[in-house]
Amino acid sequence: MNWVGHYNYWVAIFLMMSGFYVVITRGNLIKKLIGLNVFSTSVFLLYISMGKINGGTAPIYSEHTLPGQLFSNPVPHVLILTAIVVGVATTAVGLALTVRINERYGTIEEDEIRAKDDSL
Amino acid sequence: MEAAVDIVLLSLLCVTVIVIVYIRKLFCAIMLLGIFSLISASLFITMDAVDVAFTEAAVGTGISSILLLSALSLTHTRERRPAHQPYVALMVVAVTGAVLVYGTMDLPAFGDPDSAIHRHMAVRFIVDSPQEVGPPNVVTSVLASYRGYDTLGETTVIFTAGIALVALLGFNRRKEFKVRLSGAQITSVPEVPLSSAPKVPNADYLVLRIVGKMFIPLIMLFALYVQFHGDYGPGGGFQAGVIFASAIMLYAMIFNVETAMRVVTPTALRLLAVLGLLLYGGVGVLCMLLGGNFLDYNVLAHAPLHGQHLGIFLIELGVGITVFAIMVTMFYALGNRSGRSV
Amino acid sequence: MDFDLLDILTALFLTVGCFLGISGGVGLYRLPDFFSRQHATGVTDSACSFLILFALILQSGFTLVSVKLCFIFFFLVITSTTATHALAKSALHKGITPILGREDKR
Amino acid sequence: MYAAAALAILVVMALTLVRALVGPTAFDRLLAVNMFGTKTVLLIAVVGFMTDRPDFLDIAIVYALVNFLSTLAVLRFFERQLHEGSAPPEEE
Repeated sequence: MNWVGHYNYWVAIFLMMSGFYVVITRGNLIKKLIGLNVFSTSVFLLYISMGKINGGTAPIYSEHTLPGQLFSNPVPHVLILTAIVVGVATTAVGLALTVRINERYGTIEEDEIRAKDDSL
Repeated sequence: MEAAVDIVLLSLLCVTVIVIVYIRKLFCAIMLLGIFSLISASLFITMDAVDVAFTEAAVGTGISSILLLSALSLTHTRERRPAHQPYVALMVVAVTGAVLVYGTMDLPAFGDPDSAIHRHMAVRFIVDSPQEVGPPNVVTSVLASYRGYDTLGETTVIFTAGIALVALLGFNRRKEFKVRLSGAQITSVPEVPLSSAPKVPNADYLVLRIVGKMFIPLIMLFALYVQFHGDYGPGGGFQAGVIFASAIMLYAMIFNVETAMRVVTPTALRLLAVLGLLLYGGVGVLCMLLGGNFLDYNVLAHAPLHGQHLGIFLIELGVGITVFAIMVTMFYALGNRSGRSV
Repeated sequence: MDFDLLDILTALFLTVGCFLGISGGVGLYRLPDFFSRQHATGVTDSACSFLILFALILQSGFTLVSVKLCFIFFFLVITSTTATHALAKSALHKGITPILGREDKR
Repeated sequence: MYAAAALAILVVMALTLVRALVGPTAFDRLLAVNMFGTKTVLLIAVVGFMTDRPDFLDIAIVYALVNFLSTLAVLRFFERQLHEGSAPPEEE
């Protein structure tokens, strides 16, 4: 089991866990959104590194590609392509919620919000 | 040789993430998130995912840092010291990480050709797509034709996110914003009427305005190239929409958001967002009217390949228009929230 | 393999370009204050990108690729210098003053 | 030959990353991000030639065009902080 073959997966898991850690421990809502961004990028990394074939090139036919050319797997690319734009859209909605929470409670620290909310 | 570049980039990625986790100044975390997306885009390139690297490049530098910064300028820029000790969380994260790493033990090594996922779908797409669908870029043919229905779903998700954002924040920022909650008036964000807001000294941004005037048409032209070059090389509707939106954002960065909102009005954006999605769904219904299935482009023209070509062209255009309109709507809603010019 | 002139020139340009890039990186790392760092990156950035892109243009000859490389170089030079200008202006505007001369000499 | 150039650019990227992580003032980080962007453009071009698929330079063009957008966004962000006088990002 050569570690070079699995280094990609271990880095993807490390990024996933650090995003997970940020979401758990940090109270600041914007910091949580940054953690979610890191988490989703690690998933993209995992998908793309599964699709790569040694010696294969990008799945685009062009005059540079010889007939018997080995191509990397195009299917994960399609999934991740749309996932990135959807990820940005959901981050923007999260930011909008954070702005509204800040205007409503005056803070975006989780425990301060909880304190203010119970007191009302 | 690519493996060496791969491993070095991955290590840079890990170092960046460690600092992102432990930094308490949110502004610097957003800067490091920009670097994070730069490294992941070059990683995608070394792993032959060219379209994905294109999207990550256009989105990472253009949109996500600007949206995060706009939200940050409306809230506090410094994170409070975490109250409780993170040992339990560290332990939970370590255990989950260990289980996952154990799970990857029997994953095939990185890049070996006969792993399970390369044998079934991928071979069919790579071999059949030039005959069945036609464009040299297999990713575009899979995205638009084989998986056309899913892409319609994803475009609707982006459209809904745009609606959610407008519902939450809206564009109207002039009137006094009062919150009535169970009678007690909680907070009222004092709206600074625009006239009295200190005029951002645009005059001394002369260099930026000159370069901006030169680059905005270039970026838009490049976005159109990306839109219509999607069949032959990396590119397509998503990337083109995002690049077009960053041209408008560049305009808003140099002049303020109000002038940008007068140039590309929110009503026009609403219309465009709906138009793009309508174009996409309309092509599907048109295929049904012509006797094929929903989103089956073969019937669109006399020959199946020409029909596919026309169908992919139209729906990529629809995706590009919707993504552009939604990205600019998000920028307006977040950037213009407190009435002060971004 | 036979070393024709083009390969030698490309190798030469690449090494000089990378050397300039590394000197820019070291300058960015070691120099004391913001403006001197900015000077280091500003100078080497455009020079290093010119040399490396020119080396690649030599390799690709008169094809669409070298046209794209010229575009990249043109955009890169203008945008990075504008960004450096805007950065310096904003830094001064914010009150970061450059260190003028050595402490004991001032 | 390209591999050596790619590794040299990676060394420069590592140095820039160190400045971005350590950088005392926010402007140092911003300078590092800007330089990192230009180095990514060069890395993409060299890796494109290394895997002899040089027709992927569109990505480098995108980066060259959009790279200074985030710098401008941050400068506007500072300006808004300055004008509002709200919590300016503390200089360490």
